[in-house]
Amino acid sequence: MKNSFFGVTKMDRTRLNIELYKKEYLIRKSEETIRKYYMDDEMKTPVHLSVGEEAIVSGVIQAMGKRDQVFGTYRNHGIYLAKTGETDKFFAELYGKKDGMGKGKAGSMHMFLPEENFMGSSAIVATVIPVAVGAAFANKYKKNKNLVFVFFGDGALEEGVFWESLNFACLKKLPIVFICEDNGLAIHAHIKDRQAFKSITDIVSKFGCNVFKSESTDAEVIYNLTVEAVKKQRRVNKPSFLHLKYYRYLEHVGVNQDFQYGYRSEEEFKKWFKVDPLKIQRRKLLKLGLIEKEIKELEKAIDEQVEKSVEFAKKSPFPGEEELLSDVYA
Amino acid sequence: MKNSFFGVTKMDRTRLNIELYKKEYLIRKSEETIRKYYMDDEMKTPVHLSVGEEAIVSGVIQAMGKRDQVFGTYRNHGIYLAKTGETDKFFAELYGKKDGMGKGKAGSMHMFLPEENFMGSSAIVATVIPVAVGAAFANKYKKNKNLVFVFFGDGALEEGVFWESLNFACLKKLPIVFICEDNGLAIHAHIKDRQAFKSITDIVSKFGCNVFKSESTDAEVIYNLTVEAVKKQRRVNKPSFLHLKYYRYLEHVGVNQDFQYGYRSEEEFKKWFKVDPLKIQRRKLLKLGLIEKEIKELEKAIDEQVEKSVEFAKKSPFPGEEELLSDVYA
Amino acid sequence: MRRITFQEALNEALMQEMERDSNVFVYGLDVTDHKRIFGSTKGLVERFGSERCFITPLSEDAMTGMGLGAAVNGLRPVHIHQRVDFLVLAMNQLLNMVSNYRYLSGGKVKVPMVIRAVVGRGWGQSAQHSKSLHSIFAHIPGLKVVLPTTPRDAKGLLISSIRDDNPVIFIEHRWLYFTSGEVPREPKPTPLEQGNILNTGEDITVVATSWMNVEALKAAEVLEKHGVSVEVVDPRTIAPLNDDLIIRSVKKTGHCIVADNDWVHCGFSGEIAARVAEKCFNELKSPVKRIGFAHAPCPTTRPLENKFYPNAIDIIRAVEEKLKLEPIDLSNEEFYSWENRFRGPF
Amino acid sequence: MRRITFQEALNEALMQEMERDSNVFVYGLDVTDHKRIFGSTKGLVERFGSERCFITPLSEDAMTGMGLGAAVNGLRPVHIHQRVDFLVLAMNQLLNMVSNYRYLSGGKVKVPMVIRAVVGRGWGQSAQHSKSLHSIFAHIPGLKVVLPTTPRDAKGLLISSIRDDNPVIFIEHRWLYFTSGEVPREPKPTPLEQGNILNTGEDITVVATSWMNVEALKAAEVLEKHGVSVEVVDPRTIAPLNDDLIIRSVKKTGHCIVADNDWVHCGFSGEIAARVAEKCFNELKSPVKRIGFAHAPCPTTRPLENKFYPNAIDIIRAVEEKLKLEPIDLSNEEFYSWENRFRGPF
Ligand SMILES: Cc1ncc(C[n+]2csc(CCOP(=O)(O)OP(=O)(O)O)c2C)c(N)n1
Ligand SMILES: Cc1ncc(C[n+]2csc(CCOP(=O)(O)OP(=O)(O)O)c2C)c(N)n1
Ligand SMILES: [Mg+2]
Ligand SMILES: [Mg+2]
Repeated sequence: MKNSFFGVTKMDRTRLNIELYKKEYLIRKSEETIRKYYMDDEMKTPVHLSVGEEAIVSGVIQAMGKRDQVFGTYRNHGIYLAKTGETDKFFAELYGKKDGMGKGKAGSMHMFLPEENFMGSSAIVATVIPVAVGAAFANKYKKNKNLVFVFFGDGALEEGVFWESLNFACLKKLPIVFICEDNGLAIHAHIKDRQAFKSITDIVSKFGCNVFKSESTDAEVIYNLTVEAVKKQRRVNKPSFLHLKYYRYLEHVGVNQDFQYGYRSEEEFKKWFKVDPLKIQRRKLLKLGLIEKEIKELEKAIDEQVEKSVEFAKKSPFPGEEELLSDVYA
Repeated sequence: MKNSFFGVTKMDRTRLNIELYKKEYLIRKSEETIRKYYMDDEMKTPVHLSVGEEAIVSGVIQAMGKRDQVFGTYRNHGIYLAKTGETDKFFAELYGKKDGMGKGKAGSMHMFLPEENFMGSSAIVATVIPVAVGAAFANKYKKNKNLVFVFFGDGALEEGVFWESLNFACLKKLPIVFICEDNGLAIHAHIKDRQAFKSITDIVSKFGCNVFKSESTDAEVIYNLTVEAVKKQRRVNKPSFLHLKYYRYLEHVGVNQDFQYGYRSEEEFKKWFKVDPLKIQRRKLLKLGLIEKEIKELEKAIDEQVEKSVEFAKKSPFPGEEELLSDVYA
Repeated sequence: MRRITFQEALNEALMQEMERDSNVFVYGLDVTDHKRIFGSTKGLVERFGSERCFITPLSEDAMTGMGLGAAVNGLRPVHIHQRVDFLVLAMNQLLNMVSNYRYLSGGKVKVPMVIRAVVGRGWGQSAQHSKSLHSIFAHIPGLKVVLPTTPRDAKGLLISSIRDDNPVIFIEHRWLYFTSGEVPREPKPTPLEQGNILNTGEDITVVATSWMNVEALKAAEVLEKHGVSVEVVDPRTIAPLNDDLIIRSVKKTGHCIVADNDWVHCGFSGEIAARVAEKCFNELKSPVKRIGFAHAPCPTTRPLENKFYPNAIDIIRAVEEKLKLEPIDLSNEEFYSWENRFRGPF
Repeated sequence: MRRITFQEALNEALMQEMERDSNVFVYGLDVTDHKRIFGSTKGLVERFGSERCFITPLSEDAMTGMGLGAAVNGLRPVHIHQRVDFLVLAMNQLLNMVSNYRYLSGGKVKVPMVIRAVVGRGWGQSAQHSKSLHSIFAHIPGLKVVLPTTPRDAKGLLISSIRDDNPVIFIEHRWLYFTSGEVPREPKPTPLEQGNILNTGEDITVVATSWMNVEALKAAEVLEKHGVSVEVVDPRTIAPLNDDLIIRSVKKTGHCIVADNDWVHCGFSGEIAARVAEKCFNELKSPVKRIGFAHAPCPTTRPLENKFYPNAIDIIRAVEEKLKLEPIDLSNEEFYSWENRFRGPF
């Protein structure tokens, strides 16, 4: 018996939404865990948390093929967790340990895991965009059909290299999906004080990009949008640009709320929190027929994974001194 | 008796067109003079000639106020001549002499004359654009009403800094006029191999710029367009963007034609040469009632000015050795 | 005299210079937010309004060119960057435009602009927020490069830099922000292009830049107790470099260590070593020793970060080696570190 | 052995490497036009097609990042710039990304990319087309910096650079393009990180980079006639720098001149001077002398340009000074210059 939704069976849809919720929950849980332990001052690395953007990251990454590649910014925890599902290397890296995916050299801001096709993240705004374009170029060169997904913030739109990269990707019709995660802020600066244009998608479409936008915090909506984008991209052979809005719950860098500084209001947060990605997704699972206990169970599994990883990370040794000078050259 | 044309008397219009023709003729004559003497190998500086773009430069600059400022690229001879009207310092600079406006240090690619409000030119593509934006910022800061005009080629649109500058100028509503002189080429590379977008004005308008475009080689058309742009700019308090097409008659750098290399056809040149700016303008003067002799006279005056300047330049001494290390710091 | 912090000194310099000259304006990312560039831009927007103190889009390249254009048109921009690493986005403007604009005009225009950029160790900054590019800027004729160490110099050199008619790259170590010292209340410029002897000594010269002066002074303090007298020379302006004090000092002591807050290879420490080796050829009793960052990108994790950055102990050990002393027992010495005070922003 | 020009040698290296490995591709402004980067990319697009040899938009920054992404994904990009000055637009990618990408991945990715950039005097190039930024790149850990002098090295070092798994900045002096020499037909790599003695001598060592080796050889030839034997050492790879040959040579001769094709202050010449002064402390009979560009932006006009660039005569005079010789009468010597062969492009 089919209950069609975008031509998907209800079973499929339930499974999909479970997957999405697991991703979202893994992100939220991991970030909350960081918040919990951060003040111990053992994770000596500046963190830019993904709390609030779980729907975007989970939805987009769920739509990626296994061999598609992803690039991100310093706000990369969500990407890392959604793409790899693993937390041992993740926490070990935050603790600066040898078992981190960068042996402790990368820290929070430079996480990536090539073996899982997370190909890089950078803490200099917009710098990863042309690198992603180059990866897409290589995929096209090798005719391997893999797509590249690159995440960046609204601030990146102001850096010249964004425009250069967009132009080249469109000119060469590269297999790349640009994802602008727009939280309206660059650190504490509001978008209206930084950008003269109103609609980035209007502009980008004139470069020959397929454009899509959403303000949804429902991961399934983002997933479907991404699936649609990828389909269209494969059909018309043009890059895609996804403009997705969300609200950053916490301070730019660090683990705290920061409404007291007055550059934004708690009211706004409350409005967005009503449609918190995890709330929406959890409710949806119940609607789709899961019972509370089932959800609790999968949450518990993730809780346990994360707690175990923190233990693992804490126990992992620091990298040896020889690591300072290794990996500078191949 | 009034013969109105944009509300201008016929007298005014004749005077205007004489001025425009004088500018165009001064440019053409100067460039032809460079071509004539260049092989003597005394002007040891790479030249990017303005032959073909006379209508644009003359028309735009004719519309500038005396205290408005201008910036350009290495393809700056036209701007220099139209803005300053002088040729002594011009040729002296080309000959690398002390009496050049840069004492021979600037050469062809870096001519400027602050005392005549030509504020700079640069041989690195697009780099002068933000500088012009800064000059406009200063004018606004000082509330002096002066406008800044910045010329650049179609190639500049591909450099990130163009987009950054555009965004900032529009955001701050700066008193600046962007002029893209589009010859469809960057050295030997065709625009379609470099740019993914079809219409730059469509895009620029979305930044909140007033946009104007023309393919005319009639300096009067360009003049009127510029006047209109400036009026609108003063009224709505937004930057302007002029997209103006023309044909580069000669090789990118140097004094020769280069149709033999096959990257473009002589046919195209012939098409454009039918509407050569000087031909059009000269014909127009005759139509406006000037007689051949009058035109010849003003041409002769310019011919003499240029020949005298070449003599002056040749006689001018080279800068002294102490000049090498002077002006590095103020 | 009144004591204030380095951060307050910078703030006071900006305040007084903006007061004095309405052509001075301050801009850059974050200059008006609640953190105010570690407090150094505090009160400016309130006092002088948003036309003279404002944030910008994330466009370092264009914003640098913007400063150049404004300077050429008679203003005196002060552009601020939270990290010197962001200045590499503006390298084209700095190397191709700002540095030679005056020269190409045949001396007709002036380019009075200041670019303040923060450097220095934080707290797991990693490779993209840890560079010290002063030698790169110093390599380019036309740029001036200033690195203040003391609060007094933070104020005095910033004032001089703003009043100077040339482009000045003004590099501030974040750990120095917390240091305090005597600073005159009135706007008293410290002349550019003069070094400063931070500690007088007879046995060995340490030439240090920025934070490394603090490490050198600590080393001098420890060594003093063991009868070794260290002269610490802070060049302050490294381009154009006036090396008089350095040369005079090494001629006196016969030994020289350069402790630069940067990588060694092709850096400023090499310049000093080359000059000292040349100009003190007959006086030098041992080769010049260079101390700097490890030759690697800066790693995040603390144990490696600790190895990456040189400190007072490295200087002490180098002095011992030069003077052929027995290693001092340092177990009772307290070597401070302010890294924990930094957790961002970067 | 067959003699070909430097330019042909570069072209042959590209041709053979593209033939050998289909992951090698060549891109940049002007690489397919009729001038073909002074001939060095001749025949590539015809032989390998426009997917493996293509021009790009005027977007140096993005195009550098593009190369990094392609390299990380297994390709071997060769990116070409008509002038090294255009690379300052890509400084952010080079300093913040390319140089540390491997490090931050904990050694998991490789970054095999080559960036060829032309430097050197032309013909009234002026300030924006005359820089030599090798010391700046060399300062940054993670980048390799190679400056070939001979046609043999142009080929051999380019082959090695393409096969190397690290980012290599490959700097070519335009005047060298016309020089010719023996070059093996087969693709024989010249190992990176090894210097080369271009002339064996006993009395004094000249360490020179790029074109300055040609000037040094000319100086050696002239001095030879007057009984002075000059050893000319070409470091070839300046980062990472293997200074063995240099140190060995100076230990032998006791005198050292560095003739760098760049400004002096905080440049590569300082690095060599510092190392030589340190490692040959006991052998050095005179201070290391540094020769480089005048400390100014490069002016356009010929008389000043002639003063800006150092040449064989400067080296000869420096040698005379070091060895306390009477000035040689040079009026009968012919000092060549190829500047007239260059009128563009830049
Ligand atoms: C080139 C550059 N300039 C400035 C900074 C400092 N900085 C770090 S994050 C940030 C804001 C970026 O905003 P956005 O791109 O919207 O990303 P978000 O943090 O909102 O996810 C800034 C300005 C930087 N890292 N890189
Ligand atoms: C940043 C930079 N990249 C490359 C070059 C080399 N170059 C000089 S002129 C030119 C073409 C510019 O084309 P366009 O902007 O259309 O100006 P036009 O010459 O057509 O007037 C190029 C690529 C340069 N000068 N600067
Ligand atoms: Mg944002
Ligand atoms: Mg063009």
